[in-house]
Formats: sequence, structure tokens, C-alpha cells
Amino acid sequence: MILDVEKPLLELEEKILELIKVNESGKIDLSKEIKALEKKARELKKDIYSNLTPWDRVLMARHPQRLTTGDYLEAVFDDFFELHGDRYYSDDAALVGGLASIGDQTFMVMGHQKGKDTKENLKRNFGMVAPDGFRKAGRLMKLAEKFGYPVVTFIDTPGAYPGIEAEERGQFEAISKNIALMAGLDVPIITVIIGEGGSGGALAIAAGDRILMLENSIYSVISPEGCASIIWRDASKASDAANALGLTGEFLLKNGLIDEIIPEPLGGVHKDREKSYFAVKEAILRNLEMLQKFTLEELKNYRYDKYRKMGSFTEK
Amino acid sequence: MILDVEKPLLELEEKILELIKVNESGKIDLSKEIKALEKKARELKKDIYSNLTPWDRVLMARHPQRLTTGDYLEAVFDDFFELHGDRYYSDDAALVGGLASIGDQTFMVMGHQKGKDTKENLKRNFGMVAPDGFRKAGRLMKLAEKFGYPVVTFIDTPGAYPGIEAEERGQFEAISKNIALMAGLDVPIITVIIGEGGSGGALAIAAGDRILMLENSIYSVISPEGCASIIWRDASKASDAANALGLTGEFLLKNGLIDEIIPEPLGGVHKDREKSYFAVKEAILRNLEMLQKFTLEELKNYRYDKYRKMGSFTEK
Amino acid sequence: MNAFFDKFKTNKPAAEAEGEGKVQAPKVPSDLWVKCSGCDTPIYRKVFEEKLKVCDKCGFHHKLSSYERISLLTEPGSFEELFTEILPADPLNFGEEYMTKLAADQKKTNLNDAVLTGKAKVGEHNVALGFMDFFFRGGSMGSVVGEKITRILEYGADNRLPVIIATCSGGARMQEGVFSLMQLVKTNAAINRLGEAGVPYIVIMTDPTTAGVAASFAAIGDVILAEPGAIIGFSGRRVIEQTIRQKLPPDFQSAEFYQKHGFIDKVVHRRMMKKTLVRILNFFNPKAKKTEDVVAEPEKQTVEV
Amino acid sequence: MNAFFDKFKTNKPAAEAEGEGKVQAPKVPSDLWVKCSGCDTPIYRKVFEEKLKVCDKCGFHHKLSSYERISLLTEPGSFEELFTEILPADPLNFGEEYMTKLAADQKKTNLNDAVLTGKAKVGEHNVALGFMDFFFRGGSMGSVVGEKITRILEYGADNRLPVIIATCSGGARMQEGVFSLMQLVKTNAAINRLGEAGVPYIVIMTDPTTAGVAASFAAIGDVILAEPGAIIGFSGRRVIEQTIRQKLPPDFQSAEFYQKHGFIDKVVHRRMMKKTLVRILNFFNPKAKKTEDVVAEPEKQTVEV
Ligand SMILES: [Zn+2]
Ligand SMILES: [Zn+2]
Repeated sequence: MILDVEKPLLELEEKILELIKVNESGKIDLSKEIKALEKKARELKKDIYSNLTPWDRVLMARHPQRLTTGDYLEAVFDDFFELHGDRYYSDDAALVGGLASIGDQTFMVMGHQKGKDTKENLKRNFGMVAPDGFRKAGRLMKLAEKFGYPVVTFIDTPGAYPGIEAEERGQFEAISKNIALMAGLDVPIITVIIGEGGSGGALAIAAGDRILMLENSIYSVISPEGCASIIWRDASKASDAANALGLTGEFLLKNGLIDEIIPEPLGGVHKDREKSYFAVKEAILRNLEMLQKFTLEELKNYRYDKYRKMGSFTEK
Repeated sequence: MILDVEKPLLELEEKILELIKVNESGKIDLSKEIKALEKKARELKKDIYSNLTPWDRVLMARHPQRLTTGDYLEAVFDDFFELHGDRYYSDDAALVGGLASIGDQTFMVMGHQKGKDTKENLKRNFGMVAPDGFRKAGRLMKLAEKFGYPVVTFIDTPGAYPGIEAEERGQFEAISKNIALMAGLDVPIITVIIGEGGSGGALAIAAGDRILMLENSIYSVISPEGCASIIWRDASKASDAANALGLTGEFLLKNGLIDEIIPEPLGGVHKDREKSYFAVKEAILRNLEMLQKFTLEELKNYRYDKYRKMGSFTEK
Repeated sequence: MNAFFDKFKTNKPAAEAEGEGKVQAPKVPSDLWVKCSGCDTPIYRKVFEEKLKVCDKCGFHHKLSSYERISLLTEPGSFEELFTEILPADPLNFGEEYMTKLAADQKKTNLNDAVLTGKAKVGEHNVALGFMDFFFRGGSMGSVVGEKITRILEYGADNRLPVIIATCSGGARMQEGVFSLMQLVKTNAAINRLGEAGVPYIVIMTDPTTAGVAASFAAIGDVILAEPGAIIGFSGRRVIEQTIRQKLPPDFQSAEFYQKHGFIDKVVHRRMMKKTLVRILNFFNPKAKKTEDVVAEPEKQTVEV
Repeated sequence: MNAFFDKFKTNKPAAEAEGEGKVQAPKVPSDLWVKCSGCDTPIYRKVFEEKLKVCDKCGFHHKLSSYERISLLTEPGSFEELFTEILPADPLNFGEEYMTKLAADQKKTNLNDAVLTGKAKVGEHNVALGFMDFFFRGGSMGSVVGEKITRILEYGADNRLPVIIATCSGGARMQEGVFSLMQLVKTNAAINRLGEAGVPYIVIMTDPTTAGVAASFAAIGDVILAEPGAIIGFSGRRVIEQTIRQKLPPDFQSAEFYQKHGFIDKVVHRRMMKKTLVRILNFFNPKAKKTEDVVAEPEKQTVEV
């Protein structure tokens, strides 16, 4: 998938490759010209990726090559052992989690899991979680609390699964109970929004003490398409809706709704995986260090106050 | 339903009624003879019901007119407000519960609920509870703990429901988790075995601090029929199994497995409902008074020690 | 206007009630008949209101305004509004059109936003209250609703007053983006604190209670009641039908459906709601209960058959 | 006897192992072939034992004795038995026949009753252990099993040792009546205390783990593993089939079935079980882990696809 804004860059990069070929044939020396074009390309790249529109971000966040929760669990942590099941009804593959470690620090980690291909997406339900998935997350959080392990959650979902069975089994209750659980949990919680932060289905595991957002991820109360359908009765106006919804890290950070933006390699996390993993790991450890300085009471108060002051209203 | 042992008594009572009719016709004065026979009947009654075999008790415990959980909830408590649902999957009608009060004391009450007729039994599944029912009980216990209300549980089930869906939804886990919950609950728990105490399905809400047993109720690790099938490969030898299983209040009290037998009116609780309700109410309040003298720590230790010493083995 | 409507006026200080219109009753249209939204039966308006806007024929519970719910559930004259001065903003700059809609709904409902909060008596019990109003932007939860719900929960915790919230909402307010979403956390965190203070929290779900409100403070009451037929759930019927490409059964996501599925303690007819609240409050505060509540209780029930 | 079987002998002090036979290995029959219980394939006994009694063809995990499980899961020579002196009684007076059966099983298994308890090393980790044995009265739980499981849980709490229990049981022991039933409470109460001490509790469900044992200490591990194909559940297959009057699918109540239904963290091949335990123990006690556990971890996994 190529964003519209990426096209000039990709064309230029193609041209450079052609020139390099010509150059290598040895007939003409184009090395100076190539260098100049490469510099141009770097500038263009920076220019493009520094000026992505909210809708570009939406597309980046949904990019089929974008790194998923599983990628981070594997690469950021020294070991990860998946734990299955909600202990009530099922094991929802759209939400994965388990024990993990970095050095001597044990974590409980979990996240929405999108598939890498169609087959996996069918199994993972495109990262749309059923109540069982949220209840599995809740179970893992309670286990973390029992042993004092910090929780790290990775957010990447279009939204909670809107299916018959999901509603029957109390999607609304599962989300609410998780939010309350996180609000009261006795261990630090770090949330990393790595792709799509889709409304309540995201929030059900995103109510952390520290909310970090990858530069090209989004967080929104409603999908841009859904918003456009409601406001303009036209889902194709999603890009306008993306502008309106304030779903970028930049907007959210400015408004105190998230705590930090983790920069991505130019072109997105998948363009330099190792660099991305390192940035996420560094951010997790740094934020954990900050939270671990708190006493339990301070942590609970910090968390309460953090959310307590979120909101925008006037008071006479 | 009439027990075999009851037959002579019922015949005699019939005869007396006939004599009374003759007497009332005024032709002969039989009042003296009637009085003598009535005395005889009283003695016979006492004799019969004081010498019930374990199998007689099983039949009494399963008597179609035996008072059910709902009867006690209505009659023993000043008010009862049923709370529905496990907050996960369903509302199991085989286990009922809710808020109740006697005077200014609020309780959380619950119990297995058999039906009064075939139609109700289909709805109640003959008092055989699914995981959802046990999870509802667990939810109510946690609610009781939150507000410091003592829990009263009424036991009356042939056993946990042995169905496909019940197994799929983790019958074993639901029972175990409830037992652990009760073992750790921060409020007093009084259990009253009112009818059939059928194995794990009973225990899932029967792990109280004080276990009271109505005189003609039973409590068993396996149904007499099941036991007979296994030992003698002959379910019809259930009455022999009943003898072997130690399922009567008398045996269990003697062996420290229950705390108290609540006497029943001659012929069973249904023969004098008011008296039965009064006896159950008195026993609940008296045992609660005892438990409420404990500090929380004492209560928890009392409960742990109570079960800790249950068991029969030799130690070299 | 019949007695039922008159009542809530007496709940407001006379000066205000006669004042600038902000706190006055919604205008009652002059038509003598209304049509039941459940079964299309025409109902004589006077009867409709005497019946608490419940259709006798099909049982449909029509929506009530926040003020009507005060009349329905609290003792006459006991309601005292709290947190009146909080007004909605436009943090995402949705602009003129949105602000105009807010202003229109403020006028229509006499509310600043989609919830009315305060304290009152229910039976002998002093309680803290939050009544949502669908007629204000579909009861959508933005920052004002989140803030007022949170404040009334904190008020309940601080003053040890049971909190009763009647929910009625299509979900989070889209126009406030993630500000809206975060209200879910804020309110639920406040519910935790209420619980830690040992104060009961009772929810009454009314039609509709969906999406963000269902998925936050509606779902986790110590006791959860619902009005008959109220639509409850996370995802909307249309979205689900699009997902599964088939029609849903009519009772899907109804209060009765969710009682059956284990998420609601009891579906209660509007007529019985106040009595039911008093019974429940009696359990949580037996000292305040009146003897006749129990002795003369006509609705005393055993387990439902 | 091949290496696998030899090993557990070294786990016992030499004097005992050579002694009165009580703690010796179960006799290995002289036949050279065994038939797989899963697929009827004949397997050369030496291979069968080298493969840890798992059929290569169908994957069937045949039952292991408690002693075999020591060899499988603990470091050679590290196992030390605890609570050896507890013997079963006959509280319901089932009499001669029952006592004879107990004696026969004691002889057959070299166990006093259906569980062996002790401490050992698993990797670098000191742990407390309970391994049940189906060959003793079908692994049924009477007072001795309940008492020993409780003691090893208390021992783990007192000494801050993770507790690992491999379950294998048809349920409560009928011949001890309600005494058996109460073991469910006793063990679960001890699990609570272990948890309050912050000590992890790991369960390995092996075939079968049903009824009373499933419904008590098997079900509530902090981490629950299971061997492939192990039958797990509360009610027996026959009882369910009688109830529903139809045949159950073959995978019903299998470990895989219960992982799918959310009750098991991971189904682990016997060959990988010890490695898996070490990995899990590393999380709970990182100080004890060896660097190579992580660095050279061949089984490091991402989420299962
Ligand atoms: Zn109607
Ligand atoms: Zn095989």
C-alpha cells in the first residue's frame, strides 16, 4: 500500500535506482548527480513524512505491513510466554497476552492482535475483540497485580467486535469492567498505541498510567468513516472526518490526552523495525522507571488525577 | 410420596379418622378409645421418624413437597429482593439469590432452586446448576463482601448439571473458583443444607463457616444411585449405598464435617412449615451472632482451621 | 398538564421555575392525542401522562426527560440540583453548526447538557442522583456529562449518599473526540472510589443505554435495574446487521434480553421503579427504612417463577 | 530399563532405593512391545520409553507414575520426598475389600496414596511438588491426597517455593464420603494462602483430571498447563451422554478443547514440559534464571498463529 503523498518520493527513488544502474555500467560518471538526487530524496522524504495529514496517519496506522502486537512482544521483550483464555468461555485470538521479561523485570503484556494475512485475520477477527478477549486481558491484569508485575498494553484495533454473540455475552460490560479494573489496579500500567486506537475496543485495555503513541498511530472515539457517515451521510468523506476528530498523537498530546509520542523511522515503523523496537523498548523502560518511583498510593492518585482532569468544558 | 416406613402410621391415622366420624354420629361413645389410639399414633409417629434409615432420609430430602430455597427466602427473611445474572453469560434459574433482611440485618442469600412442579423443574433444571449459576453466586458473594453483609447459602441439589454446555463453559472451574472465593471471603458465611447436598454442585456454595443441616437432609460425595452403580454395578442397591456413604446429619456431625443439625417437625419440614421456618431462622441468627463476635482475622482463621482439620488418615 | 408533570415544577425553587425559562418544564404540545411509538395506538394525552408515558396496550416505555424522572423517582420538593454551572465546549472546533445544536437542545430541555445531577430523597433515603436526558443530543456523553457524573459520584462518596444514575444515551459524543472517550475512565474510576467508601451505586438503564455510556458507568452498578424494552448494548443494531448481513430478532439487546443473559438484576416497570429503589435502599441503609416498607410491602416476592 | 526409567532411582537416597521396595521403581514387564492406547500401533518398548511414553504416530500421552514424573520434570538427584508418613484410613468402614485394594495399590505404585509430594530443583529453581498417580485408585482424592496437597501448598508458602502440581485423578474418593469432598475446600483454602504469600502456583493437568480434583486445586493455578489429549472436566463422558442421550464428539473435554474454551494457558508436549516450566519459573524468579535460558531459548515464541 502506498499513500498518495508518498508517490513523488517513490518515483524519485525509482529514478535514482535507474541512474545508479547506468552509472554502474561505467559509460558515464553520474555519481555527483546521483548524490544530489539522493539528498533531494532525503529532503522530500522528510518533508512528506513530517507533513502527513491526519488521514495519511490513518492509512499509516492501518498499513498492512505495520508492525503488530506480536512483533513487539517478540522483539521488545527478552522472553514472552503466551497465556491463553479468559477462564469463562473462550480464548479470543484477537487479543493476545502473557508473561514477558526484559532482563530481570517481569511484565504482563497484552494487546489487540491483527493478522498478517487474510487467513490469520480471519482467526484474529481483524483485531476486533469479543468480550472473552477483554476478559482474558482482565484476568491477566489481575494475575499481574497478584505478583506485582507492571502491565504493558499494545493498542491496535479498528474497534470492539460488533457481532451478535459479542453483544449477547456483554461487550459493553466487558469493556466497562476492564476500564474499572485498570483504574483500580495496584501495579503500573503502560499503554502503547501502535496502530489503530479504535474507540471503546481500544480503551478497554488502554486506560494506562502512561499512554504512549507511535507517531503514525491514531486514537479516536469513532472511525473516520463512521464519523463521516453520521455527519455528512457519506463514508467517503472519511479524510475530512479524520481532520475533524483530533485523532493524531500531536493533537492528543497537546490536549493532555496522551503522555508521549514515540517517533517512527521515516515512512513508518516497518521501514526500520529494529529502530522501532528499540524506541518502543526505551520508552517503556523509561516510563516504567518513572512510575516505579511512586508508592502505591501515589501511583493510584497519579492515575486518578490524570483521568480526573481530562475533559473540555467551561464552568461559570 | 409416602415412605414405606410411614405406611402403618398413615393407616392408623385413617382408622382414627373413621372412628371419629362414627363417634360424631352420636350412636356410640368412642372418645376414650380414640384418645388411646391417638396416643398410640403419636408414639408410632415418633418411633418412625426417630428411626429413619439413611435411605429414608434420602427420600425425605427429595420429597416433592419438601420446602425449597425459595420458601425459606420468602418466609425466613423480612424482605428478599432477587438479583439476576452472572454478568458473563446468563441468569441460571437453578440458582437464585439476592439481598435479604431480618430486622436491621442485611444478608446476601442464595441457594439451589428446585421446581415445585414439572414445568418449573424444566426451568430450574431440577436444581442442577450450570457454571453461570455458580458464577452468579460468586458475584453475589463478592457484592456481599463489598458491603460487609453476611452470606447465607441454602443447599438443595442432586448435583452440578452434567450437560455439554455446562462442561464447555467450565463447570469444574466455576466450582473450584467459588470454593476458593468462599474460603477467602471477608464476611461470615452460613450454609444450611435443606434437602439434597449433592457433591461438588452442592459444595460450590456450601463452603460456609457454619454448616447447618436440616434433620432429614443429606450431604454426599456421590448420589447413592451412582455409588451403587460403581460398587455393585446395580443402581437399585442405592439404599445399601446410602447406608455406606455416611450422608446423614448424624454421621456428619459426629465426624466434625457439619456443625449443627436443625430438628424438623415429625414427618419433615413440610408437615409444619412455620415451625420449620422458625427453626431455620433461629439457627441462622444464633450462628451469625457467634460468627460476628470474631474479628475478621479470627473469622478467617476459624474458617481455615475448620476445613484444615477435616480428613481421616493415620500418620506414622 | 396533569399532576405528574406539575410535580417536577415544585422541585425547583419557585423563582427559578418562573424565571428565565432555563429550568422550566418542556412545553407540552397542545394536541390531545399522542401515538404510541411501540404499537402506533393513539393514546389520550391525559391518560398517557397519568400512565407515566407507558402504553397500556404494548407496554412501551416512552422516553422521559430528566425533570420528569425527578417527579417519577424522588419525593416532591426534595430535589436540589448540583453542579449546574458546567457548560459544554467545542474542543475539536466543530464550529457554529454544532454550537447552535447545543444551544437549541439547551433551550428545549432546560439543561446545560445531557445530564441533570443533584440530591434528593427517595422514600426516607437521602441520595445523590444523575438523570440523563435523551432529548439533549441523544444523551451523548461529552466532557460535561462525564464531569457531572464523576462529581455526583464523588459527592456520594464524600457524603456517604447512595448514588442512583438513570442512564439514557446513544454513546460518547463524537464531536468531543477522545475527550469523550476518556470520560469512560473518569467515571469508572470514580465508581471505584465510591465502592471503596462502601457506598452503594444503583443504575437504572432506560431506553437507550448504548455504546460509551453502556460501556462505562451503566454496566457496573452494584444493582442494575432497567426499564422494560430499553435498548442496551455496545454496538448499534445497524452496525451489527451490516457486520453479520442479516436481520436481528426484535428483542435483541432489549433489557429483558440482557436480564436473561445475566447483565441486569431486574427489569422493573416504571410504575414500580420508585418502590423498588426504596426496597433496595432499605437493604443498604436499614436504619432509614420505615417499618411499613417491609410490613405493608405489596410487592414482596419470592424467587421469580 | 532405559535411561529414562533409571533416572528416578537416582532421585531416591541409595539406601531407600535398594531397601524394602517401598520406594523402588514399578516393575517393568518383560514384554518387548507395548500397544499404543491411542491408535493401537505396537511400539518397541525401548522406543516407547525413550519417547517418554508418547506415541510418535498419534501423539497419545500415556499415563506416567509419580516417580516417572520426577524423572521427567526435576533435576536428577534433586528430589526429596516430604510428608511420607500419611496413610489412608477407612472412615466409612468400607471394610476388608477396600483396604485390600489400597494395600495392593500401595504395593503396585510404591506410594502410600495417590500423590507423591516433595521438593526438588527444576532448572535452577527450587520448587515444591505434588505429582498424582493414576495407578493408585485412579488418582482418587481422599483425605491423604487432600492433606498432602495442602501440606505441600503450605510448605511452599512457608518456604517461598513455587508449587507445581501435576494432577491426574478421576475425582474424589467415594469410599471416604464427605471427608473426600471437604478436601476440595481444604486445598483451595491453602492455594489462597499461597497466593497471599505471593508465591506462584503452577498446575500441569494430565490425563485424566476430572471431577473433584478438576473442581478444586487443578482449576485455579496461576498458570495452567496440560498434556496433549488429557481428558479434563467435571462430569464424566458417560454421565453426560446419559443426560443428553447422544454421543459426544471425540475431542470433547480434551486439553485442547479446554484451551480453546479458555481454561488452560497452554497445552504442552511432554517433551517440552520441563523447559516450559523453567521458562515460566524464570518470570516468577528472574534472579534464579540462567542467561542461556533466555539467550539460547529455542522455543521462544511470538503469539501463536
Ligand atoms: Zn403501545
Ligand atoms: Zn498411537
